[in-house]
Amino acid sequence: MPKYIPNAKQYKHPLPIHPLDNLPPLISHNPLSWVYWLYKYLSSTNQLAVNIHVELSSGKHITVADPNEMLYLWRNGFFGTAQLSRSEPTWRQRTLARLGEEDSPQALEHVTQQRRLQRLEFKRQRASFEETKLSLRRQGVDESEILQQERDFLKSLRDREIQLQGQNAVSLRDSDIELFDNEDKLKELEVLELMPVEAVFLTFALPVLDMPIASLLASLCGSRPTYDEIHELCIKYAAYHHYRSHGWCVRSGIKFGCHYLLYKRGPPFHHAEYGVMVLNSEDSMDYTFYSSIARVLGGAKKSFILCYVELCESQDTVLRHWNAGRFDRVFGSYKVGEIMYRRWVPGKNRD
Amino acid sequence: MSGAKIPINLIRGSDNERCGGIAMVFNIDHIRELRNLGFAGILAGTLPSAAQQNAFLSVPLRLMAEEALWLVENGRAFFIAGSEVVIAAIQTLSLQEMKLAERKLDNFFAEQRAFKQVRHQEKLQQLGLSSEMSRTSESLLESSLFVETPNSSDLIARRVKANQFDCPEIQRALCGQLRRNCKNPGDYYVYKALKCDGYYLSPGARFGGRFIAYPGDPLRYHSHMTVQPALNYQNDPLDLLQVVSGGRLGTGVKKLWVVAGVRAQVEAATEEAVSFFSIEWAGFG
Amino acid sequence: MSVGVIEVVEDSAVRSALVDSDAEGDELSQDWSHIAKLSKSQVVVPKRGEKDYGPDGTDAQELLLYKARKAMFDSLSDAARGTVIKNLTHAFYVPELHSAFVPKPKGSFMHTIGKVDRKGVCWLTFHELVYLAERGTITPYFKHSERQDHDLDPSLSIEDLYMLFKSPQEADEFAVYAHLKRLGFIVMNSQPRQEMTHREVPKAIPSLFQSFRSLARRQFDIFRTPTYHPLQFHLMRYTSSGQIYDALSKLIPHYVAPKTIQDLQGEKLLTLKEGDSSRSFTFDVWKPQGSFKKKAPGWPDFQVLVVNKNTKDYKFPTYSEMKLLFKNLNTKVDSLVPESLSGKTPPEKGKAQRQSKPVAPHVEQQRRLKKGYRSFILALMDDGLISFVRLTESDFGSEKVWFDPKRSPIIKSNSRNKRKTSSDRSAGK
Amino acid sequence: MNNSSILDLVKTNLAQQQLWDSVEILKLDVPGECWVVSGMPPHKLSNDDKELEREWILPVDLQQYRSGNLTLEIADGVFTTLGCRRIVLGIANDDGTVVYYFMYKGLHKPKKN
Repeated sequence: MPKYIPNAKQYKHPLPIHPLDNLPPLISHNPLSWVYWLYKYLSSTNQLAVNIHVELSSGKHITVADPNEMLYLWRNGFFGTAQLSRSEPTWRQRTLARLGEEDSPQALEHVTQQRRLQRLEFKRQRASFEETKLSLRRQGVDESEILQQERDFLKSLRDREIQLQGQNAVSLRDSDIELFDNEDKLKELEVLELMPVEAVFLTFALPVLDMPIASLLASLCGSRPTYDEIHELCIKYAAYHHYRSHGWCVRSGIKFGCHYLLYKRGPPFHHAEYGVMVLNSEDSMDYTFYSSIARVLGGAKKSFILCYVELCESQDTVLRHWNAGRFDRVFGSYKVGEIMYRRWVPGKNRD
Repeated sequence: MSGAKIPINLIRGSDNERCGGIAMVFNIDHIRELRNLGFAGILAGTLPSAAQQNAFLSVPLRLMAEEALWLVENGRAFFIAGSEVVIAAIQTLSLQEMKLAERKLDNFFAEQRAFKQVRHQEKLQQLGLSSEMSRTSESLLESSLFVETPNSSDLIARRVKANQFDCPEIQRALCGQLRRNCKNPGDYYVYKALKCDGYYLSPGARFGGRFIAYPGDPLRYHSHMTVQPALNYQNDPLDLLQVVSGGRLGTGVKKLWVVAGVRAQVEAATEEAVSFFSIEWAGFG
Repeated sequence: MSVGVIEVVEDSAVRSALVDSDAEGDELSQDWSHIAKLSKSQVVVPKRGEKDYGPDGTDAQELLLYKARKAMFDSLSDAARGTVIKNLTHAFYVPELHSAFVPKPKGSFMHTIGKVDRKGVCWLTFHELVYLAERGTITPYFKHSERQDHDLDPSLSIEDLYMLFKSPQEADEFAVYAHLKRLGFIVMNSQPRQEMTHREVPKAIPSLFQSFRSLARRQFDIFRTPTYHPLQFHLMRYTSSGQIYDALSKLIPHYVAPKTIQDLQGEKLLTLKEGDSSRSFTFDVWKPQGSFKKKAPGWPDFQVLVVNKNTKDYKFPTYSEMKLLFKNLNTKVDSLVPESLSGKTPPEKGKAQRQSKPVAPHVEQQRRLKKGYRSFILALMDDGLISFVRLTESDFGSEKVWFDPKRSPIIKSNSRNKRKTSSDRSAGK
Repeated sequence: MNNSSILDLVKTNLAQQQLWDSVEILKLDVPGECWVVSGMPPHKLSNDDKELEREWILPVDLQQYRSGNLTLEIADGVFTTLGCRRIVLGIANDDGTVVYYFMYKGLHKPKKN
């Protein structure tokens, strides 16, 4: 059983670049302490000792494979998504548990799976009751009698559910043999994938990945792109950088049908409170676009932010900066503004 | 089943050809008839007996442009349009007709009086009092007579008869104007195909779609689908982010998220020109 | 024969269910047996179960459907519009003016509806006329221009009134008007912008300096160039995460929402110069209140823009349009600016100013982010169903949410051994 | 519609995160480089299913920097080629996650429960 580490300690740093927080104390009446402080100050750097290695495949998949580096990116700002887990890399632990290899506590995904299976079973029961109900109706049985039967049935379902909780099983597939290498050790299948905007942030804004920004962007948008080819990346990055640099933990919003989710500090601390859709300032979508996202986010108790990104320079200027490698000027040409979209219920706004 | 055609009013002011108009029905019997034909519509007027809420409304019934077009094109209804119908009817109103209206009101009052007197006398008899009507109670009775503001118009009904709105050229022109004014013309083909399958359809913007489809009368049945605005079958890419939010929306409320593609080249499209796909969350991932 | 009534004593349980009814459920759900309880005629509606999945061809289902429809149509037929002679109020529609007058106005509607002229005649806008006629509060007639006496002016039906709408847009706006009126809101047509500005008697005239300052701030915001450079980590040393964030946050410029009355007035000055007159609001809306005065209504609580989403010329407002609408907004100040910043505004009439306790800065920040600043209501007409959306100007760029160990309550408990943890880390490295 | 770049991502995800059996990649005989993944889910995916059967997954790329290219015409082509009543859209996001959605040809009734 690993020692419990409180979140605040485990995720002490909000960014993978750490401040110089081990400087010696400065004592005003002791000039020697000033010299020592200055020495420590000048000899320290915020830079990582070794940058994190990334692989680029099919143009846009940017992955980190080293388990320690994966963990570092996750623990220092919650960057990237482990491909076989929901966010944090847990596949290895989960797989060992599933195959009965290790006596580790069940990972979250496994529990969820069990619950889903149980729910499916109950739905199956429910369906068969519906058929009974139909045949009762066909026989002309009184509606109140049917209603009573339905109540009894629902009660029996609930009882069973309580009974079933806590049960679980180990499953094994033929293909699981292939998961182990010659020395009978579990292969490291899981990699951490970075969203392109995350990778840009971790090369251009913070020197964390071992890749030059120019080659990363060339790989994402082509080597001599037109403005149209860089536009979407530019507005998405401008929005990403905007929220990241104001302290938010920004992660993909795909599961809620939007571009980004904003977390305060990070997923272990808070639920995401905001779902962000990045739009051009002149965009006007069909109303169903707004209403369906608003309903999904509303159902998850998240506020819906329309993040508008406006280009303040000409497209040619931006492209010139891009080609000159002045990406600070490229991204600095965009201005960000926000509108919060909320359903308004008149009856609840009367007093 | 096939009775007389139902008049549908297009609310759009006078001589306003550039705007299509809002399709409305004002007669309760017509609304009942529409319901039996599979058109629920949306009631839009204040219900006088409960005038401080919005859940239960009264006449007029508002129809979607697609519903109105379907009804007219299938010979179930015809359009009446333009405020000049009312103005002209009033300007040509003869003294005789005014007198007729007055007499009608008098008759209505007489009926009420008779009814109330009987009720009054019954009450007095129960109390064992003389059944003579006193002067005060008579004036009380007079002031309690009810004056109704009717839903549908005698003026327009007369005018419609004279004007013969229900002729093919006028109806075709009005249909054309209505269609041209729709935001997404493909939606009409989608509507027709769903109608043909027996669905009751309601406007769906609140729920993230163009239509909500019910397998029967919405009074008794849950809706089955949220239907998206029509896509161009060949050219419009499916917006995957919308698939995600649509699918998620449906899971909670047992509705499928339906996309429909309309083939581009068919102008006078038939039902076969629409392809439907139903999407829902797969339950994992 | 049964007769509708103007006011109904409403069963409180049903009533509360009805008020919430626009809290959009999953679908349209109309159980007319509720409303039958409200009608005086007391149609006996059999209690019935929930909706079914779909038609299954059984007689039982057919019967349930029959009963549901009967309940609905009985309620519609039983609720006749109109009034008893004692309360009869005539209104005459004047086609040339597209409004109506009530020669002998009476009734409580006068508190919030109509304008009385010097002769004591009450003038109604067309929306007001149709709304009152639908309720049965007034009885509408058509005014012949050439006739002096009213005897030969024909009465109008609801159908006639609807046909007299000038455009589909006007009819849609009426639907929104009536929806809000039924809930007790006070609704007036928004004034065109020019009139608005002269009505805008400033509560606190901004000093020249203040407006200059807010103007300068805006200009600074526009021309701010990022000092950011990728090489900074080789040249500079950051001793706190806050410094790193500060450096990063200079790259992307952002819109700054006006946050104080001075900011707002500064922006108004700018807007007047720009002189934009595009999209403006449809309605000014006040929350239900007994003390309302038509002549001195005060600032509205909300402003509403009505659009029909299914017509060709509809467009959901773009960001540029929204920004203009915010500039044109004229609503109560305390709904513009979060409480913490609007402390200087004069207290609302009839409302005692709340004594606010000091709140932790991060809680206050949370409130600013959640609440946002100026907002307006978009009413979307979808073939008879109205969706209301509140669009609020937000400003994430003016807030720094990176965690500060001194502020966060989670960290606070550990702050004593902060030094220890950092030395632990360096030892472990 | 060329979806070759995300095939492995979806295949590995099905086999190792969703624990499907005998997962394979197949090229479809439709215009463009269109591939599908097939496999056996660990349990019935829907109560309306009669039995556990082989499922067809169409990997699609959700690129937030480019508009998609799955038209309904292409989807129709996939249905016709496979001759099945439903496919599963495996939507790969650019953070490496995959989400799965059923797509039925025509109007499908929702689950009763």
